[in-house]
Amino acid sequence: MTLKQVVNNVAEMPASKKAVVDIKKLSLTFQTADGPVYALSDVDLTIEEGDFVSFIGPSGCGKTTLLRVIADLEQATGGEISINGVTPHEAREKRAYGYVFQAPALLPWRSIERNVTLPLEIMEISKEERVKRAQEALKLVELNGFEKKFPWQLSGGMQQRASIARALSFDADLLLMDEPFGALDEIVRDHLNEQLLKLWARTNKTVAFVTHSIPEAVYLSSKIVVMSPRPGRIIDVIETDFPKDRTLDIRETPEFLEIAHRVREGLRAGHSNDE
Amino acid sequence: MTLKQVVNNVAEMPASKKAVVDIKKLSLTFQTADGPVYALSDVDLTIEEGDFVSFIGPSGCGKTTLLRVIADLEQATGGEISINGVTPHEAREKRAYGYVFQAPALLPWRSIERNVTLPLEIMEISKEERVKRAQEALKLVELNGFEKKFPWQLSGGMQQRASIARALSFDADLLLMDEPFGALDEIVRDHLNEQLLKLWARTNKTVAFVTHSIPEAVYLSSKIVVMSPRPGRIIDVIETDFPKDRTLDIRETPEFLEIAHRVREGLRAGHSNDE
Amino acid sequence: MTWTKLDKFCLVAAIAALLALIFPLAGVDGDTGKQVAFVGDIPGLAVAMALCVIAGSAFTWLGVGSVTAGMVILAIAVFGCWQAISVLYDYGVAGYAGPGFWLFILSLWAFVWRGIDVIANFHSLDRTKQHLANFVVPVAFGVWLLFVWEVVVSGFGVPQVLLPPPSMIGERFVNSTDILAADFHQTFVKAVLSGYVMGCGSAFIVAIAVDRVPFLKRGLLPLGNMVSALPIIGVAPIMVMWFGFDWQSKAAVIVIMTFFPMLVNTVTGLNAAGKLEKDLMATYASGYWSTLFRLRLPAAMPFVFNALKINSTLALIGAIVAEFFGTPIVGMGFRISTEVGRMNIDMVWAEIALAALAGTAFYGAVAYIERKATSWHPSFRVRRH
Amino acid sequence: MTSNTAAMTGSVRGPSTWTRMMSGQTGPVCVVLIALLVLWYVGAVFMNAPTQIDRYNRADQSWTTGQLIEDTLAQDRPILPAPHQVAVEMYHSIFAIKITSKRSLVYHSWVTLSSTLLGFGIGTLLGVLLAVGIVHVMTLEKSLMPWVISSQTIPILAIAPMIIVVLGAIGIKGLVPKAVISTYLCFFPVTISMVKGLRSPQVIQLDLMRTYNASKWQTFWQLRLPSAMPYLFASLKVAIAISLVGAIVGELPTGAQAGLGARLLAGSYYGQTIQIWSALLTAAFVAAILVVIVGWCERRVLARMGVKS
Amino acid sequence: ADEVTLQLKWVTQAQFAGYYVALDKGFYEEADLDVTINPGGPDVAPPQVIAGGGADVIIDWMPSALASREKGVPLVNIAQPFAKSGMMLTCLKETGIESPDDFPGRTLGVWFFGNEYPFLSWMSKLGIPTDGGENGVTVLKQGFNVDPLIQKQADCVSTMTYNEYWQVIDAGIPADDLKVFKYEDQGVATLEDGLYVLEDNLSDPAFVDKMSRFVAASMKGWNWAKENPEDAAMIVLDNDMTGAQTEKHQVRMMTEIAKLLGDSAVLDEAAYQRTVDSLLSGGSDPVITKEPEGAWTHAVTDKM
Ligand SMILES: Nc1ncnc2c1ncn2[C@@H]1O[C@H](COP(=O)(O)OP(=O)(O)OP(=O)(O)O)[C@@H](O)[C@H]1O
Ligand SMILES: Nc1ncnc2c1ncn2[C@@H]1O[C@H](COP(=O)(O)OP(=O)(O)OP(=O)(O)O)[C@@H](O)[C@H]1O
Ligand SMILES: Cc1ncc(C[n+]2csc(CCO)c2C)c(N)n1
Ligand SMILES: [Mg+2]
Ligand SMILES: [Mg+2]
Repeated sequence: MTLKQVVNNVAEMPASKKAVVDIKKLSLTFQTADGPVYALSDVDLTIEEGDFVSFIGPSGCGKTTLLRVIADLEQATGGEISINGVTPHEAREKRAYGYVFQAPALLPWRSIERNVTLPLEIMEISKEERVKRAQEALKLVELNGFEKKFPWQLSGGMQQRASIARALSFDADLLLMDEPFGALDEIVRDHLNEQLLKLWARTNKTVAFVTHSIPEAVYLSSKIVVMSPRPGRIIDVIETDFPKDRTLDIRETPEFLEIAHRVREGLRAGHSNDE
Repeated sequence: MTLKQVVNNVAEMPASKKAVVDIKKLSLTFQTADGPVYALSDVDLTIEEGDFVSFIGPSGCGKTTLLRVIADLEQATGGEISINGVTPHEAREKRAYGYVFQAPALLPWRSIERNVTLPLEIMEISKEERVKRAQEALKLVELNGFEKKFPWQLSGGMQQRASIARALSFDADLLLMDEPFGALDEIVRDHLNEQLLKLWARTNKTVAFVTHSIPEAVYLSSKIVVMSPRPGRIIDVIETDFPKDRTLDIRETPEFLEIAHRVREGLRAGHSNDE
Repeated sequence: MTWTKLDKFCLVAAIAALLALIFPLAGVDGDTGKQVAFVGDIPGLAVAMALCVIAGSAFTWLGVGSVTAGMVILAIAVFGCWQAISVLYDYGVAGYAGPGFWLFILSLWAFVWRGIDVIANFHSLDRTKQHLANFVVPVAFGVWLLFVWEVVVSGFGVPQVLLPPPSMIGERFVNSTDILAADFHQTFVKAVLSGYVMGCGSAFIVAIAVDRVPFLKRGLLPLGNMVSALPIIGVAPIMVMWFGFDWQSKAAVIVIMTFFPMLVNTVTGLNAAGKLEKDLMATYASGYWSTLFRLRLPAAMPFVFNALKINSTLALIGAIVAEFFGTPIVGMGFRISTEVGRMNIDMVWAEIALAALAGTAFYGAVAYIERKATSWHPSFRVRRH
Repeated sequence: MTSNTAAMTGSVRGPSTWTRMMSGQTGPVCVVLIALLVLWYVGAVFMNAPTQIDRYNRADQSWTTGQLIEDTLAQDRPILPAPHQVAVEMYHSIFAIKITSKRSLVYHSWVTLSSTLLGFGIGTLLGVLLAVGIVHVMTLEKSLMPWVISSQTIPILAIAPMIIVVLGAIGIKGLVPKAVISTYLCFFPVTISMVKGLRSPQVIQLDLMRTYNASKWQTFWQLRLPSAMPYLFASLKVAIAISLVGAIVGELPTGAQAGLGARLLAGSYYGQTIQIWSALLTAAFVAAILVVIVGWCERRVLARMGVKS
Repeated sequence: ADEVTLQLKWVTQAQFAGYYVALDKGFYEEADLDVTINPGGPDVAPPQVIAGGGADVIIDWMPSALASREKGVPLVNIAQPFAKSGMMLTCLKETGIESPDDFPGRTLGVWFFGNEYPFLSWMSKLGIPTDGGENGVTVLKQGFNVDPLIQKQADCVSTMTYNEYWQVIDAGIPADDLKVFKYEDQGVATLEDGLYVLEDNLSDPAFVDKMSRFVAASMKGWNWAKENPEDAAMIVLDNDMTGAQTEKHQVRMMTEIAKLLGDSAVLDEAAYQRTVDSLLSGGSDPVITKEPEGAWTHAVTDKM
């Protein structure tokens, strides 16, 4: 065991775990011109420090909305939520998390590099440090060589990767990622999965991760949250106990396949509810 | 055999096949402020009538660019291309194709229904017909009930589905689809895959389809084009011979797995080239 | 070949030139009772008209496909214009121009338009060539406008106290450079520049204050509308009363005039950033100023530049108008109002030309900076439609 | 729980009238207005004091500060009239007089307003048409645009008389020549903004229309025009204000017979500062009302377009 | 009835009472004329209006009319109801200006727009440069009113006996505190408010006839106005569309105007020659460069 792994194991000890996200009976209704849209209803969920939680559920079920509530971008209309023991608003002011949006949301007037350094600038990190970190993050998502390009000169997947690099560039303890790898091919995706896992194992970050890929969810997570269609409800929470330093091989294990099956069943059940 | 299948079989007869897209030695270079970007190089490809061609390749390899050249949204800098025997420009003027962009590209000031009827309005189709077709298309992508919502009131996946409905609403013989199902969950994706296959089997449309999912590519296609990283080159073209009325079951056949393997190998080879 | 493929402009040119040969060139002199001139007596003009007919019909069939063809057409047009001018002044047609003459001008117009059209649609990867083409087009168009002005004024014999011909204005301009320079210095350098900077600057600051403090936004914005809609004619005398006769009062007028466009545009622009981008900044708990500088101001730039451009023209007008209400005896507005009274209309137009030159250059400078600063905006990227 | 809430709402009674006013528009406007008034009074005292002291000296009169302040606020031809003087004058010329009378500011406002609106209407139309031409026809963009800009650098007051004379010579008199000057001034902001706005659609949206082979006209209606709406309204607010200025400028070379501009000038000839200020404020009010109306239209249109408020 | 359009030099005020009276009292109608009076203003140049066909006859000051004639608008004086000039330079006594010798170094307000010629020829006669130098005067282009004097932005301003002078008085500066220089007294008076038409038209006898009826009716109006200054002022007020004039001011103006009117409308050749001489002597930048020819005619007044 390397030193790093020891540290990780310490972090994994149950006694030391504290709730990073604590959600109780959360519900959210959008008022629209033609009546209310019930996006979330009665959501109970605890995300503990060091957890890697994947959210999976049918399109339009409220995954993004839930992440946005956690990030204080949307106000719940009912229930309670706390982040690290404080309100989402306070947590946001403390820059408690990094967020990868479902769309890239790059600023058109900044080059890729300057898009990535944007949060660092805001957090007033020195110039050299900024450039260094941007380099690292861009390298991680395999975008080195594109620093000076502008967003519209990049392909869809490359833009998505740039936005991942931006979220990784500053070292938040909580990562909220909304389908970050949706627009990537399998190889790059596998590569980034691995990188993300490594990062997670190394740093004991807490990750909330929306995905549509069942294998990805199972492979990455310590906890999988399956959601039902509108109004979004949690219909299953599956804990996995693969080690943090898992590799792609686990995808062939029966345990993996079994969990994947359970997730698929949950999803399917949700869908049939709908019809 | 039903009548429909007979008709399909007739269409499948080799003698009757004609080239819908014919590309010879195509290349495309973007001029940017810091030097040229070689997006496509030496692409040779023929898409025949009734073909379902999937493009798969690493992020940023030029898939979108290739589709855009076919759609006359980008001008090749070398080589030749013809669509139904005419230039892409003339083909576009004849409204020869429907295009699903990688991003939803919905008009924010139009409701979902009116976004879907937009092409129909432009093609001057009567009001009732428009509404009828929009209803059908929205139903197909499971968005009925959201006609009156505005794009920002929809989730990412729902927006993507709305844009698919828009492309399907007018009945073009050639469909160009750029990762249409990227933002969808597995269940909806399977459903839409089936619907698309049905549509294809029924109407003898020609489809050019960009995807990142190897199973999806194998499942849907009659021809899979594997591309290498920049400058985008075709490194493998795999013909499949599943029947047009295939079902999800084929995914368990050894043939399927073999093709999937070959695609994966191709992709991997491309990626290692890169490094 | 169907008729839709014919080059319609060249067709018009050919037909008009043909008719020009048939219709009388000039009217009848009131004193002598004779027709002033005939095409037949003026070989240059006859050649020019014939050329127009021939080239017009040729290009009607061939089409004007290349830049070279466009150049040929323009060359013919230039020759024609030269002949037209010479007919007016050397053959005494000025004041007596008849239908034949005007048809010839129409023919030239069709040629010029077609020629400019070709060059305007010229695309080249060679930057210098492209720049040259982009420069030639407005200049050619402008020269053509001046030609039409000259010809119309002379042809119809418009009294020069109403509208002098450009040739006369040009002559006056060249002969009065010292006066013009002094006026320019007084009005543009002293009043316009300082007023523009103060007006736009203060409006920009107020816009940010208004944006920052919602109380001000609700309280000041409705009143801000009023202040800047104050009619210049009312404001100018008051400013002269308050700030004296010299340039300070003109600058004050400009401040008031330019304030509102800048305020409205900046406030609108500050709200132009997309929702997603604002959310992004929120996730960084980016403070007000940080969001302002990194997101909202860049997103507002297209609007801000809009105002800067509009104001660049307003400022000049403001200064000149304000000089009608009291000034030392130098300045563009002073000169204009004085020379009108003296019936030196050519001097008035020389000043107007100076104003137009200065204003256009000013505007051009702002537009250039805009292009550099907001090259990311879609309006600078899409060029193909 | 239920009774608890009821008790709470009972005791709190929602926000007070004061806070409601302050969070609306009326409150802040009033506060700012009061601040302005105070400033104005102070300004009036200081600006009028020198002439007043002069007058005392000339009459060999001794004076106290109190008397000075009182007198500076009651001068006949002050440098800066006091607000109440202007208010009295405005009351007399707006309310205390038949609106058909030549001395009624309502009458003069109407004269100016009619040419303002006519000019604004034509100007907006012209501005939009020019922008459409410039955006769609490359030749127009390259050849016309620079000259449109130059046209605006021509001092309007210098050519206004010529416009009036020429139009008069061909028999056009009355409202139209003044409206022409409004048009001349107000089409420009509309053109500039609309050119920008019509070019503001996202590249991908334009590509979408291209895939439909939409005609220029269709792309215009379905995409360009809706995208340009925010730009259009920002410019309309500027244009209507400028149009009013134009209408007033246009009253000069027509012999300034009636209208707010005529009032301003007449005030100016006779050094009647109070009259100038009341005409000036009236013009400002008219402009403000016009801008408010445009803003109201903007909100209506944008709401119909589903823009999130 | 024959149509006549008259373009005034300035806004509707008692300065033009005669014409308004003639219109109001039906004198024009009696002469079988249908007269339209267009008021002027600071942005209206009557010569330009007549050249553009906007008027048949205009009122202008002779210096400006002669200058226009040189510039190609062939104006001809057909009648001269005003015999004397009302222009003067009004100074504050407290500035210490006693005589023209005190001018150097001072700031003077002058009307431009073609009205500066009498001032310029006066200065050139005095030998005082107007370029703002040490020994010269600093000239300001004065607006429409006397504010610069009241606010001490200028030491002297131009005034008319019938108008601006009284505004200074009204502003609370008593006549004793003022020092006025009448152009008439300084020997640089030029003819004001004459009637001018385009030369070409005079070859048409019908036009001459029409004008003679017009001038006759106008003079009838002037005589009536001279006798009934109060009523004349009221008629002017009725015709003022801006509603800005006051009765007191107009009555006073009418009284002063009456002092400037001559006995007949016939142009006095001596006065004409005096005006021309003073203009020709206009220093470095003379108003007119050569003796005008045919700039006046008695044809119209003779036919009356
Ligand atoms: N307008 C442009 N200007 C410059 N370079 C461009 C432009 N558009 C695309 N590129 C470059 O061309 C290459 C191919 O882009 P393309 O969008 O075709 O990739 P893709 O295969 O669709 O990728 P993805 O799967 O990520 O969408 C990329 O490297 C990109 O940076
Ligand atoms: N601003 C809004 N106004 C009204 N309804 C909204 C709004 N945002 C989201 N919704 C609705 O809330 C529901 C949940 O949306 P959300 O974006 O959370 O879905 P999602 O799970 O992220 O879906 P996807 O996988 O497609 O991204 C959807 O039905 C959507 O229509
Ligand atoms: C711009 C301007 N030009 C001329 C005059 C002078 N003026 C011409 S007629 C007349 C009589 C009216 O009092 C006066 C004073 C002026 N005041 N302002
Ligand atoms: Mg989502
Ligand atoms: Mg792509």
